[in-house]
Amino acid sequence: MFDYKTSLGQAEFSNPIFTASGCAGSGRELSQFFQLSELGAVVTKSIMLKPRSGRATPRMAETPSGMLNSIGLQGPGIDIFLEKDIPWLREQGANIVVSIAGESVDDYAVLARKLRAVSGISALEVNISCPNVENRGQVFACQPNTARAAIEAVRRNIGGELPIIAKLTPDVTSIVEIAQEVVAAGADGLALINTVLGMVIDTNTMRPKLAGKTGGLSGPAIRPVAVRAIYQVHEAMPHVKILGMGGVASGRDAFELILAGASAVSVGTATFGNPNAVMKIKEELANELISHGFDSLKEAVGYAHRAEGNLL
Amino acid sequence: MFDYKTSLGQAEFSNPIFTASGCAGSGRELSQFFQLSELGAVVTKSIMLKPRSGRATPRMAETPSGMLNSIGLQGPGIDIFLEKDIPWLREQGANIVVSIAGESVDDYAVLARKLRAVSGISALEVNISCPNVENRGQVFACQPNTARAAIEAVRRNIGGELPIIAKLTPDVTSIVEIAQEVVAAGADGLALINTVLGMVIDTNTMRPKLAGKTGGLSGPAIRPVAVRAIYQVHEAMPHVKILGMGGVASGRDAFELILAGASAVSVGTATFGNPNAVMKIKEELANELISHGFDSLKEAVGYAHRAEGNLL
Amino acid sequence: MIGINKNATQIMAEIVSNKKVGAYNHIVFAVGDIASRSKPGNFVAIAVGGSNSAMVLRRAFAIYRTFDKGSSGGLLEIVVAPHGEGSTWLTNQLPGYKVDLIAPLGTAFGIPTEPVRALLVGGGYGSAPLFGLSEVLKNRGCRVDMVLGASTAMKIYAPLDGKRSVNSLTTVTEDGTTGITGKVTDVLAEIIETNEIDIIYSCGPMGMLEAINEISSKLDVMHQCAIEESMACGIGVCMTCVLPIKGDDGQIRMLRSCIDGPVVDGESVVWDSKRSIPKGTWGAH
Amino acid sequence: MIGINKNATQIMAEIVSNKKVGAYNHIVFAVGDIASRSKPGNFVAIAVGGSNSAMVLRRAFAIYRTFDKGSSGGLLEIVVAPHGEGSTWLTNQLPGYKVDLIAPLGTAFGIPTEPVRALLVGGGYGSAPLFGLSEVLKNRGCRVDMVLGASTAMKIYAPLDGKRSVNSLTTVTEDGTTGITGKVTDVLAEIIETNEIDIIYSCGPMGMLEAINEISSKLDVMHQCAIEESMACGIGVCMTCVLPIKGDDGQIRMLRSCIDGPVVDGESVVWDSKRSIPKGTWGAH
Ligand SMILES: Cc1cc2nc3c(=O)[nH]c(=O)nc-3n(C[C@H](O)[C@H](O)[C@H](O)COP(=O)(O)OP(=O)(O)OC[C@H]3O[C@@H](n4cnc5c(N)ncnc54)[C@H](O)[C@@H]3O)c2cc1C
Ligand SMILES: Cc1cc2nc3c(=O)[nH]c(=O)nc-3n(C[C@H](O)[C@H](O)[C@H](O)COP(=O)(O)OP(=O)(O)OC[C@H]3O[C@@H](n4cnc5c(N)ncnc54)[C@H](O)[C@@H]3O)c2cc1C
Ligand SMILES: Cc1cc2nc3c(=O)[nH]c(=O)nc-3n(C[C@H](O)[C@H](O)[C@H](O)COP(=O)(O)O)c2cc1C
Ligand SMILES: Cc1cc2nc3c(=O)[nH]c(=O)nc-3n(C[C@H](O)[C@H](O)[C@H](O)COP(=O)(O)O)c2cc1C
Ligand code: FES
Ligand code: FES
Repeated sequence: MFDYKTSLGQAEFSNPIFTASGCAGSGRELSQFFQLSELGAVVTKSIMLKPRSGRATPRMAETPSGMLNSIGLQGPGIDIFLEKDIPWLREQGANIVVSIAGESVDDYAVLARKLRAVSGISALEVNISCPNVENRGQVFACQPNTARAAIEAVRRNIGGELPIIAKLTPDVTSIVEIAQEVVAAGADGLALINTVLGMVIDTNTMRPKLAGKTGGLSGPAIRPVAVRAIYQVHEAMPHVKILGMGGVASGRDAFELILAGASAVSVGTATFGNPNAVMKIKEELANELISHGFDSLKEAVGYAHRAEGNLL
Repeated sequence: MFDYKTSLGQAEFSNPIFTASGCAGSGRELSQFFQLSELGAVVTKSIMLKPRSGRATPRMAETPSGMLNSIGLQGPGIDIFLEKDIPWLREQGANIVVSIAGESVDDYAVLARKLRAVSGISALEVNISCPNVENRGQVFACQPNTARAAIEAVRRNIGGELPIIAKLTPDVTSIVEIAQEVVAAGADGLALINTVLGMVIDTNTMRPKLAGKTGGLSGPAIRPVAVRAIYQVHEAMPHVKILGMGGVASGRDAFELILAGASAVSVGTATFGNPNAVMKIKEELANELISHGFDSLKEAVGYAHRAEGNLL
Repeated sequence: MIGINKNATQIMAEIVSNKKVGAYNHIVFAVGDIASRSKPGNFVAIAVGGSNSAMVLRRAFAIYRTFDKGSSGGLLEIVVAPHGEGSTWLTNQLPGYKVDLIAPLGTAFGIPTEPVRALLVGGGYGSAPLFGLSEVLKNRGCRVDMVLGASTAMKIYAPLDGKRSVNSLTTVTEDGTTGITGKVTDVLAEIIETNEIDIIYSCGPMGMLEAINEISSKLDVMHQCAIEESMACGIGVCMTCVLPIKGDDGQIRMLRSCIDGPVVDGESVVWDSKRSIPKGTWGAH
Repeated sequence: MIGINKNATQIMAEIVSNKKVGAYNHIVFAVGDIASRSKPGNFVAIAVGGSNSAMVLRRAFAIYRTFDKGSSGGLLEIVVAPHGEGSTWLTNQLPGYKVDLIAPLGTAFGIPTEPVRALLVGGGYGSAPLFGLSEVLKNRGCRVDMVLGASTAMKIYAPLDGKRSVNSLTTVTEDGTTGITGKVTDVLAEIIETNEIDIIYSCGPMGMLEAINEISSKLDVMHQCAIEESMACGIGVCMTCVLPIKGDDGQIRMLRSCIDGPVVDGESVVWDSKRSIPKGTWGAH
């Protein structure tokens, strides 16, 4: 029997296909199309302390094989989220990874404290890399010291159980350096990658298309960047679990990220093009793995790193 | 009459459409398809001191709306280049921008000395950002101090006339910081952007597709990254001329880069898909500019930055 | 919010017919029982460009009409303006080709329980969903007047059977190539007063909807409009399609036009908030 | 190097016919006077996927045959194996559709000035360019033997008129579904000796070409082969398609297979250099 299970830190998942944060609404929208419990996990939209309106529109632009978004972390804030969304997801039998985002180190600390007692959560994804919040200078994951501070704040406040997955931006000179820093600060795993900072100018209005000017590039266009980041980080720290993402739209694509070193794969933009994308990818990936002779997902993780000549 | 002229430093060009370094062979290959003198300029493949075999194959992988390459700066070295390529390009009446690349600060100095007395060159593009050379740590444009050192070496050795255009990589935490550094070091203009570091894993062999593992991502996939980089740098230093590039495949795309702040636009990957791409883009861009009511190219440069409400 | 899009399904829908009508293409799809679940105002989201396409997002189109011929034979019709690459691609597909389609999506026009006097106002292809609405309203005993506007005659979509389904039809073009010369809003006030209109249903460009709302507001007529915001997913998961809507509690919230719309109460929309978040919006800072 | 691809032009070429033949598609294009300028061994580079395609690079295909019917009526034929998305797309295009095509590209097979005894060896669709070559050789008075190999019968491309153009045809399949069971290289030595072969022309996968070269080398027979390297541009501007070739001066250089190939002298190739630069290559470090 093929073993599709995977793990991130102490958390176990029945399969490695997750939704990507911010790309699955509250879960309810997708539950019209499939059972959420079929997923490895639902990763929630990054939740902040307070309610947030997000950015003005236009918030999106399609780009060649991708899209730009500047949602600006619209959401109800942690209290309403814990009251309304988590219980509902739990009822669905979904495996839940909660994504959190803060505007200050203290925000991260408070969010962690609010979550430590919540049952039914498998892991915490700490988004320290969203390029959409007002001040680009404030992106935690861009500097080793701020990245470290945010993760340390979560580590100190979360208690012992819940695995912490730090989500990093590829928009840095060395993603390995940032990865090492957050692992040293207590991250159990890494989520790679968040969107790439980009801009589209509307040639009709002759101004940036997005109200927020810049936005995050996602979709197949950035997959080579995701594969590179995952490969580099897995090479530097083979024992740190990676939740991979970036442009995955098929089982082949998910397989590529897994070979690079991802233990699980989140699907974002592909869901916009196809609400059933995650289910399709889950099935296709299993077929890819089996047809390549793997008995389990785990054997394939990082397989592209094996020594020359070494074949299955 | 519509005025299509542009300039970079003291160098003047009849129109703003250039080939991109490394994407036009020696020029001879394209001259079968159109007259090189029709171009704003031919930007030569980055030339190094010594002959270079480049990287092993496979050197390329197609990606969604883009491609990955790891040519590794294959070329004949500066001496043969000056003897064979430059005179031929001059004969064609081409406007020539010579791109140089070094493995050490001293290389840049020597290359600049070899070029200072050469006639018929309009400008120097200093490639300090090629991600394909063996040691990723050695990419000059990734750190302010090494970027500065390379440009200073060229500045000191080139003499007064030839404009220096520093070509930067987007794979940095802050491209504005690097841009400011190289301008302080004596660059007259900036070439934005070089390729984005990426990787493709061949899911059949289950190894990186390129022999060199990582490669540079180019093509329409990266255009939003190019537009963002150009916009950010033009905003920070509106008086520094920018040669824009990255995923331009149509007049609309070139117009987008110009609105962001580019004074001229290089076309790379699009030429692989269509040898006549540069000529098509040259014509389409003129039509875009005219139909938007511009009397000259120069009026449109950076137009997306104008104050709210300000229309042509 | 449980049961979002609970009628929506994703199918491969065969193109049954695709014909040019003026500046638009009228396209008919075989959709099985989706036809019976669709209501006027709902929309479809279609994947464009084929399997190697650089276009990764769906395109939204208002449902023009449906024919419910039982689960095997339901038809769904849309009217497409070739705008950019995606919609142009769709207008070029031939009968027999199958597209990936999700429907029905979004809110529908609210139908009054009593017979009322309704005015339907459409701009360009925005007339499409109004014909199906007109039929429903007529079946409920309503009087239906219609005003259609566009820049030019080619962009007025008003098929013969559509025209027959309304009590009066006024057309307005900016260039005067058909009907009255001007904008739809030039004629509204008079029709509203003459025909003692109770409710306006509108669909068209945002600028037009806003102008209509000004009039309906002033004349104290109800106004339901189908808005058109840039959409990436059409099913409520991306949050790109939001617009500021004032709730019954007076609170402005950024709501998704694909779930809480496209049909919304004109009075509830905070118009002219393009490129900014209105002051006082929930969560603004 | 002046005059690179001096015969090449870029045209929109209409598909005249597209038929499935075994595992392949035989596609005929109307190419005007390109037909008269093409030689056996040359290839075409075709843009795939249509206007909104995520595929930005051309695909290379060997020219199977050309018919020169004057400048208006020239035809060019290729044989396509649906491999990945681009070639599969091409096999799905219908007659009447126009593709963006550049031809003729690359080097051609060298034709001996004297009548010789030639052995043509093709693997899979690699047989395609050999039939045109065979005709030219026969016209020059050469004796032409042919060996075609593939994994299975469906992958042997050998149309009837092609078969007629050679003096002998031997087929070899790995699964024995047609002809001899085995690999082409199993039968070469015997044919070379029996028929006193002077020169081998080959086209097929790199592994096969290398194996043929080992035999031709040992038996001291000339060997020209058409190689197949991953190409991004096909016209010499990208430097992705290089392979190590030893020059007359003994120097190994990384040469472009699209310009200095696809037809090269088998002896000059530094075989088995995949994923590395051979020692002593010009500019290696
Ligand atoms: C609820 C709704 C109903 C619609 N009904 C119709 C209809 O009946 N007939 C019709 O012709 N058009 C309709 N539209 C508009 C139609 O969706 C756009 O014209 C189409 O998406 C443009 O795609 P494109 O590739 O041609 O253009 P592009 O401008 O290249 O599209 C780029 C991206 O922007 C999005 N986009 C661009 N314009 C719009 C827009 N106006 N609305 C939403 N997304 C947009 C596209 O989805 C795509 O992701 C409707 C839109 C909405 C939201
Ligand atoms: C000189 C030459 C002659 C050829 N003749 C024929 C022929 O007659 N019939 C035929 O069926 N095929 C031929 N090929 C191979 C054909 O080019 C590839 O099968 C095709 O490019 C694969 O494209 P794809 O999109 O289907 O596959 P993908 O694997 O998705 O292609 C991805 C990318 O890799 C490149 N690529 C992949 N495989 C090859 C390859 N083998 N050679 C060159 N580039 C490749 C493609 O150009 C594309 O850029 C020839 C190749 C060369 C170089
Ligand atoms: C519309 C949109 C909203 C997103 N919101 C979030 C978010 O709230 N938190 C987060 O960590 N990442 C967010 N992301 C990033 C995705 O989770 C993911 O990292 C990225 O899109 C790359 O994956 P993809 O190419 O599969 O979309 C968002 C992406 C998109 C497109
Ligand atoms: C095959 C290839 C070779 C390249 N070689 C060089 C080079 O020698 N020097 C350089 O500065 N940039 C080189 N580049 C980068 C291009 O000049 C350009 O910056 C980049 O490809 C983005 O533009 P594009 O998307 O139009 O290709 C190369 C790019 C490609 C695809
Ligand atoms: S279009 Fe995605 S939430 Fe409305
Ligand atoms: S394929 Fe581009 S140089 Fe040969």
